[in-house]
Amino acid sequence: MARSQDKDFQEVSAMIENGFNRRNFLKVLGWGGATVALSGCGNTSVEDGREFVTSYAETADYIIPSIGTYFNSTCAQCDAGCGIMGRVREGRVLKLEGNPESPINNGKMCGLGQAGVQAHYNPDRIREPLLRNGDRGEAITWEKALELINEKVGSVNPENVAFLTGVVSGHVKALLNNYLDALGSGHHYVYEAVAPSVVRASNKKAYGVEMPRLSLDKAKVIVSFGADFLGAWVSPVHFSQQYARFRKPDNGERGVLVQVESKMTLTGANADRWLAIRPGTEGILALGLINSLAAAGLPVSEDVAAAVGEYTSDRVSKDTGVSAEHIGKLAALLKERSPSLVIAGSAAEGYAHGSQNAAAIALLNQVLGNVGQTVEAPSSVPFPQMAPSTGNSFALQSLSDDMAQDKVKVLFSYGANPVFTAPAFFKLKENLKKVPFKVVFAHYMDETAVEADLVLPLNSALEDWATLMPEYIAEGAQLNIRQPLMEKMYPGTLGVGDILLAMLKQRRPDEYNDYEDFYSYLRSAMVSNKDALGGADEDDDTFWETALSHGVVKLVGEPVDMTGSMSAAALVVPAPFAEDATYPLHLIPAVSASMRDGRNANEPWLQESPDPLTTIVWDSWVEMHPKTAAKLGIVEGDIVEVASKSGAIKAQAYLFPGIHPDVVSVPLGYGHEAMGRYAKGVGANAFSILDPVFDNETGELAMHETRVKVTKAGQRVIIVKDEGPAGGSQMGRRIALRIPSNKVNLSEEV
Amino acid sequence: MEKDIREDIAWAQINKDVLKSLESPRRIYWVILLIAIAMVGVAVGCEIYQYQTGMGVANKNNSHVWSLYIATFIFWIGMSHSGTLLSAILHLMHADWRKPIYRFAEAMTTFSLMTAGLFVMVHLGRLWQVYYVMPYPNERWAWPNFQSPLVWDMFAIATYLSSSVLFLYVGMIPDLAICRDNIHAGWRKKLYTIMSLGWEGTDRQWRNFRMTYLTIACFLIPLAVSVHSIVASDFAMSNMPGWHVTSFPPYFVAGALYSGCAAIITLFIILRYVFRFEEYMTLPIMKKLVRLTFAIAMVWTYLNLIEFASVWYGHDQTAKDQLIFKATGPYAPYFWAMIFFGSILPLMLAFKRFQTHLPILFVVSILLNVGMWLERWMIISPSFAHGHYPWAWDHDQWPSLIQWGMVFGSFGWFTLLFMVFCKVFPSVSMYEVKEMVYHRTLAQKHKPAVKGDY
Amino acid sequence: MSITNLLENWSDFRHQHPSEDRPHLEYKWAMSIDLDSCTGCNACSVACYAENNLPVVGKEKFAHGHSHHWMRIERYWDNDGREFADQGAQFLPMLCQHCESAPCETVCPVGATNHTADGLNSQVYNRCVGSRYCNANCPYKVRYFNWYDYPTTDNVWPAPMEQQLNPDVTVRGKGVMEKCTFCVQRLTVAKSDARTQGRLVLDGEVQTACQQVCPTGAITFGNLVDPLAKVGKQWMQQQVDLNKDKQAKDAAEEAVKLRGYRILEELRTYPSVMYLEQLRESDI
Amino acid sequence: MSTRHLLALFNDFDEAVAAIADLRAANIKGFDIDDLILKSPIEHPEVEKVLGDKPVNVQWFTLVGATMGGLLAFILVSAAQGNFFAQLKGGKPIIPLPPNFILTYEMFILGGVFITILGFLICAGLPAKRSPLYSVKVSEDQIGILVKGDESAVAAFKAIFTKHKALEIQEEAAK
Amino acid sequence: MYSFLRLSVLLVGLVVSAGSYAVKAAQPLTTADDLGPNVEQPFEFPHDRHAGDAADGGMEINCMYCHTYARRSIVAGIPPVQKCIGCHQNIESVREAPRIKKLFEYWDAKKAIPWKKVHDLPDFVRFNHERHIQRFVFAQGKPVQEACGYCHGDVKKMTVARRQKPLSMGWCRSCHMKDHRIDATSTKTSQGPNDCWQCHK
Repeated sequence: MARSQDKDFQEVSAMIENGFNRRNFLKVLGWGGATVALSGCGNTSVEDGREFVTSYAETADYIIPSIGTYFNSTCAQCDAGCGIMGRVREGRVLKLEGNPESPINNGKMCGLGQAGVQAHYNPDRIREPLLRNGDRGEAITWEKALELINEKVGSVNPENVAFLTGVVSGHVKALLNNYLDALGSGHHYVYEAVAPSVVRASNKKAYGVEMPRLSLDKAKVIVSFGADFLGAWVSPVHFSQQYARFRKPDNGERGVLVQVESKMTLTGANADRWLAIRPGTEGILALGLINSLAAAGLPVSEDVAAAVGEYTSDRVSKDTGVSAEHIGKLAALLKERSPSLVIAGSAAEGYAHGSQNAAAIALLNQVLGNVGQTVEAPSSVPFPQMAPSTGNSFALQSLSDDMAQDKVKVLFSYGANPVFTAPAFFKLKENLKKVPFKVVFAHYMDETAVEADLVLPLNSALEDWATLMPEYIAEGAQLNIRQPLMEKMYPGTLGVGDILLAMLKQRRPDEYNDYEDFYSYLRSAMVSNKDALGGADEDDDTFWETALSHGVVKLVGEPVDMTGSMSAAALVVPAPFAEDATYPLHLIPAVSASMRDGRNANEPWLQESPDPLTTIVWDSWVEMHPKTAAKLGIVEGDIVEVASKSGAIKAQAYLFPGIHPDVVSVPLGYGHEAMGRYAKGVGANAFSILDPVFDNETGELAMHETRVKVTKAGQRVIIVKDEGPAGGSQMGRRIALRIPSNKVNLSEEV
Repeated sequence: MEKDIREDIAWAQINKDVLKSLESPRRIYWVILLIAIAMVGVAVGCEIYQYQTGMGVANKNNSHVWSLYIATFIFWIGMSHSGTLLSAILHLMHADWRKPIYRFAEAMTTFSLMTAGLFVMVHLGRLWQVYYVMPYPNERWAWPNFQSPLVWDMFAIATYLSSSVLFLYVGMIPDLAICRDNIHAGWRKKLYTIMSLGWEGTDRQWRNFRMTYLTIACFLIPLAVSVHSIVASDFAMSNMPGWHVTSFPPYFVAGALYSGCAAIITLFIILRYVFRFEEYMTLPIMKKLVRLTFAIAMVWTYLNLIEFASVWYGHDQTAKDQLIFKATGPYAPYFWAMIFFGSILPLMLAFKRFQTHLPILFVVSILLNVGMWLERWMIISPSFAHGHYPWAWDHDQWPSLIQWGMVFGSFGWFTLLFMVFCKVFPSVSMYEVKEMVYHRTLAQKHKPAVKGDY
Repeated sequence: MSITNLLENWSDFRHQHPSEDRPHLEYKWAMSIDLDSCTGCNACSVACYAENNLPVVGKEKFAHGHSHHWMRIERYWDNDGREFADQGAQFLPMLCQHCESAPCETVCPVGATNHTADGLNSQVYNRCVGSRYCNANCPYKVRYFNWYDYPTTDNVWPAPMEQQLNPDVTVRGKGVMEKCTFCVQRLTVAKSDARTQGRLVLDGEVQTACQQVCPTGAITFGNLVDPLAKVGKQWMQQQVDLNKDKQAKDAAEEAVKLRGYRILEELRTYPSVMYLEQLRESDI
Repeated sequence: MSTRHLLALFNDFDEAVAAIADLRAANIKGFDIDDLILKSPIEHPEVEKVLGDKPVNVQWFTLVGATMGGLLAFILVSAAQGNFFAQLKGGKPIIPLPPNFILTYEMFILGGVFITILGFLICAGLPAKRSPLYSVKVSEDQIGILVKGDESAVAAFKAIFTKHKALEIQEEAAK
Repeated sequence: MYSFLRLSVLLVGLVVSAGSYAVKAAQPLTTADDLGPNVEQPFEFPHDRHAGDAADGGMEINCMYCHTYARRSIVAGIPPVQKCIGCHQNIESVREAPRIKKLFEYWDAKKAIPWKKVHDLPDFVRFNHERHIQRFVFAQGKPVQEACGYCHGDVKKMTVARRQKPLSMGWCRSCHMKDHRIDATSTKTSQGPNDCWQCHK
């Protein structure tokens, strides 16, 4: 409802003139709304004089009963940092829509993001602080909780206090760092279960920046080595929009997408050509391509030419399983259509030699001259202390080791669920037991919270104040604002900012006591820097309210220069894996767009929205190629055991034409043992069986390195999926049609 | 050949025999009654559960929105047609061998219609709103949608039901008078006195009676045909592959007569035994009945093949796939069972030795009806399982016990009504049997050449 | 009154609509979906859940085919026996096609589903008796029945989740049919606002939930009557005529094709949703 | 002078016919052949030969009923469609003729049947008061002849009846 | 026997009259007022004092002065306490009246007054105040109290409002059937919309 949005924006700014404390009218009203709507379409539901029809004690002009008001905030479902716009009616947030002002998602959303309301209204949220008593938690007051923390932290050597968090940025990060300073402890472990850490590292080497800006829309050809940028990679909504422009540019020259991976991702399903490659040989293919390009007359420097000399297309196709014909076609395409863009994704990086793969791919980009064209420099961040600190699995590993050596006495965990996402070989549960006092900031009683001694319930993202700085920013730099869209559901919850502030007050009373709460801290912190935040010529209130109504603050920062280049000399990509008799298959833990690492598993919309490729709901599955299945005598619906050196899980088999015969794939994020009614006991946890193999440069966990064997467990089930017995065939009826691109003229289309 | 009925039988004897059926049937009668009641109990239980929980418990889904309920609905509607066939069509054709058996056939018509009506209700998702289907003046100005075949059903069945009830009643008045004259006390006396409307068999009454009976008979025949054609158009009007077939109406009518006749054979045998009607429901009559059934069975088979052929040689690929699916898919066993029971099995009716062998006929007639029921199911479910839209196909959705229970119970319900009727009212038309005997003796007197049936 | 009414307006009552002589005057809501832009990400489907109070039925009932996704994403493989689906999948967002002559409308015994003046295929929940004939007659099978009483079913809307329900949309009880409404609650608001300002709804002024959320903008929605509307231009450019069951361009044999088409057009349902064929690069 | 009713029962229909013929021939005081009522267990169309044929009018009711039923149905249905918010359905006219004709047809039959029954009751004079002279034999296997005549004619009647082997002669008690 | 003919004539008459009745009977049956229940409110708000005619000691305040949302939203809405206070803080005369005291208690506590809904519609119905006000007050220039009063009855004579009309579908329909002038001046008329989705959601 574009227009009514605009209306609401004017009204938001209208509100600002009489700017008074917004939190007054975020109260829920008993207007004859949803509560009544539940009685649905019975015979009739007229009950004069039973329902309440109330109005606020005081209100603002733009609050009109039964008309939605839109407030801007920032999505918390993943770390991409999309701007959201909450539709609020009668004090209830009803729906999340994209914030058109945010250059990341320009008013668009993904399914995951929209499920944010279900995280907010979730019936399984923790409602007050819980202190461990035996094996059950008992409710305590915040005072008591904070007092406890104070005492525990005070009683141990600062060296033994550790923070484990997910990605943190903005003022929360600032507060956290201040707290660590106050303690004098440097132990802040930033952990992401699923993150492009290896690629970050190799990017750093190749371009001097961890996350260069990729302009898909400028490219004519995109070759993606397993980067699921439409589904779950870095900033999907943003990339999807670029993808749309890349497919249908104004001049009508439709871009070509080639996806190289062993298990088809959502992006692969949209590729013009999906190349099934032997797992781990992505680097070889990249070098092979360089070789063929050079052969085709593309100018390459000596050292590179030398380095790739041996990667003749025959050998490459033998190693990778990609036919020489396709390699040739691809090289030709890359040569004739420039600029192109080559992306290294999780599939490429997830091996012991992941760094080499990534490097080879980066080299291909260089050779093609894409650097500076489609691989561009991001802009610098004015406030480094607020820049996002990105995580990796290495952090968790070192924390685990520290805990094993009793180096950790007090552990704070926030924004991560390591007990669920850590592979079994980490022995994280055991190591946790060695920590005397574990504090977990949590929304649900998830696997980690269950292990904790003290559980601090957090506000939902729609009740909370925060500022965030996304890692991947489309243009310029920006500071996202997260603000409450409605009053707190439960009085017993607190925002992480408030908690940190309270803890800081314990350490540095003099500095922080004059901040009543995190909101006042945030406001003053922002207002005091308004010159740098582009509000130089506004008075405090105007600046603040404008910031709130827009939901994002655009920052000015000049592009960093992309120094450094991939030297071909050091580049060696090992030959493909030797066959393993006992564990013949490669396990690819798939990151699905809605489940990701499983932190959102308790939101029913996500459980029930079918997986795009298999259309399976409410369960995890084992994807395998029909040929493999035939060899193992497996048919769809067989419960199979996937066993690796480090463990085994059981799940239903699904036969799938989009996967390499040497590979089976199990989606991540399922198999929770706690967390809530929708997540618990659904599917199997693929994290748990990962093998202890690490990238030999960065030491990252090599997620795709696990070798497994698959055996029938006996019983067979009917898979719960949307796809019918026709199994994705159209039975010759004209339903979803496809046509070669040279048959149409896109430029004429509207 | 031997006679349909003994012509020297005393008229007083006729009264006595038939009236005896109102007083003392064999003990088995009560057994049947009890079983029937138990079956009804099952159905009621199922319905209560379904009503409270929602249609989901019937194991239907968004692909299979219809299932056994509609199939059984059509089955019962079809069952009702043979009553009309015997009483109306044969009446106009002066085939007087119908006379001893048409009364219960008509009763069957009425009660199977009542049973069918129930299934429409059971099928509705919001039973409590069923009155929306009736065209009644209301302040909302809301009327049913007269374009909908379901509303046509509503009209047709209401008409058919009321007409056949009246037909049954009018035809019964002289017999009710007989009952009145011969039963001297109790509620029955009152009942018959009131219902016989003071019939005395005067010439005036007989005159108008004849005309009325004839007229209604003339109305009933086109009505019966239209009713099942309309039921057929529930499907023929829709665009489901396997449904929108032009030949459906005649196909359905034939099927209806078919299952009806089979049912009459079954009940014939039961009544003959339970109420000791050997004198009247004689084997020669059964023989004619069986031959009639055989003829209709062949007509049905023909129309069935016609339907397949028109699909097969038609240009509608979807419908063709549908047909192949029926014959080879998960529904194949039922499909071929249908073909066997409906088209192969009746062939044995062509043999004389079976035509009067009651035990065999009893079994066969029931199997024929099983076949006819399967036919209805095979029309409905496979089309849903394998429709226009491949994505919405659903091959493994089978009716739940709730549905089966309801179908099962409906037979009890029918039996209950029917048995009670036979106990309260003369299930053999006495005056017509007398007429039959009388005319035949006349025929003997005046033209001795002619013998036996005509 | 009514008999006179009959005699006066007889010719009116006998008009065919719309395929013949009765075009829409103010609004004809229509949609076009570009299958080449659609990535099958399911965002539209979730948006529909959020906007239209769709129940989450859970694994048990989903297994029985009781799911309620008004907007469902279908995934097709081209099954020509190749080892890999190496041209990717074909995703198809399937929703109520709002047919101009909808098979479901004629068969509803109580007239609970009708054709509105704006060319929508309406469904009036409180009139529905649940005969399910409409679904039986829908070639696209996009009508969803309330097999259970979801408002009172466990874990469908456990408190406080019911607070998320959209007050503008009825929550359906057991036994009624439901389907995509083109977000009629939004249309009504937009029309009302426009009316107050004495004009018609402008293009882009109103969006369906699925269109609004679609990251690649594959879905276009608008008023076919409005000459400025993008959707209208698309239909025009693709030479898809709302009131034809066979498009002239399909007969023509050109090298360059137009990719607009409507699903199961040959059933003469005149759908209001046009799809644009998916493209695949020819020389890779 | 008063009239008397007599009911005579015959075993054989031919006897009864003969008796009627005689009655017609004999000129009995106060007796009119039109008042003679023949009661029989089954229908005997043949009596028309001796009684002279009497008109049957049920069919006229049928005609009226059927026409009315059909007419009414069509008007009702079309009027309802015209007034039901004139909702369009499936691209069909608001008043589509084929469906309406189907309904018209059904109601045509319904009306026909109902009014026919009504006509039957009227024409046959049902429900009727039982006449004083009746024998259950009539509903079993015997033919009854009910005559009305002058007191003085009773003897004459009896004579004719006995002549034709009447099994039994009931006589109305004298008033 | 001519009685038959007479009878059939009678029958014809009967059927025809029955038919014509049935056809006519489709008109709205309940246009009569029907009174809703007496609703217990937090405290008795005297509509008559505020909206009543000056003659009866009322202040003739426009309905939409307080129910200000009626012209911009589908619901008329209850004014925020703010609004009452806006005037009443300057009206010293009645400041001590019990009801006003109560009002100020709510205000001081910044609490909303839990008014009860008097005019309730089924949840599947969407009645749009905005449209009706725009049409009848702004376009057609009816006096506000007449326009509102058509459905809400003569509120200016009540203290606590009470439902006066059936508010049933037939009742809505009866008005939608009428021809209403499209504005104050022109003679062109139009009827209320008649498609289901205008009012049913």
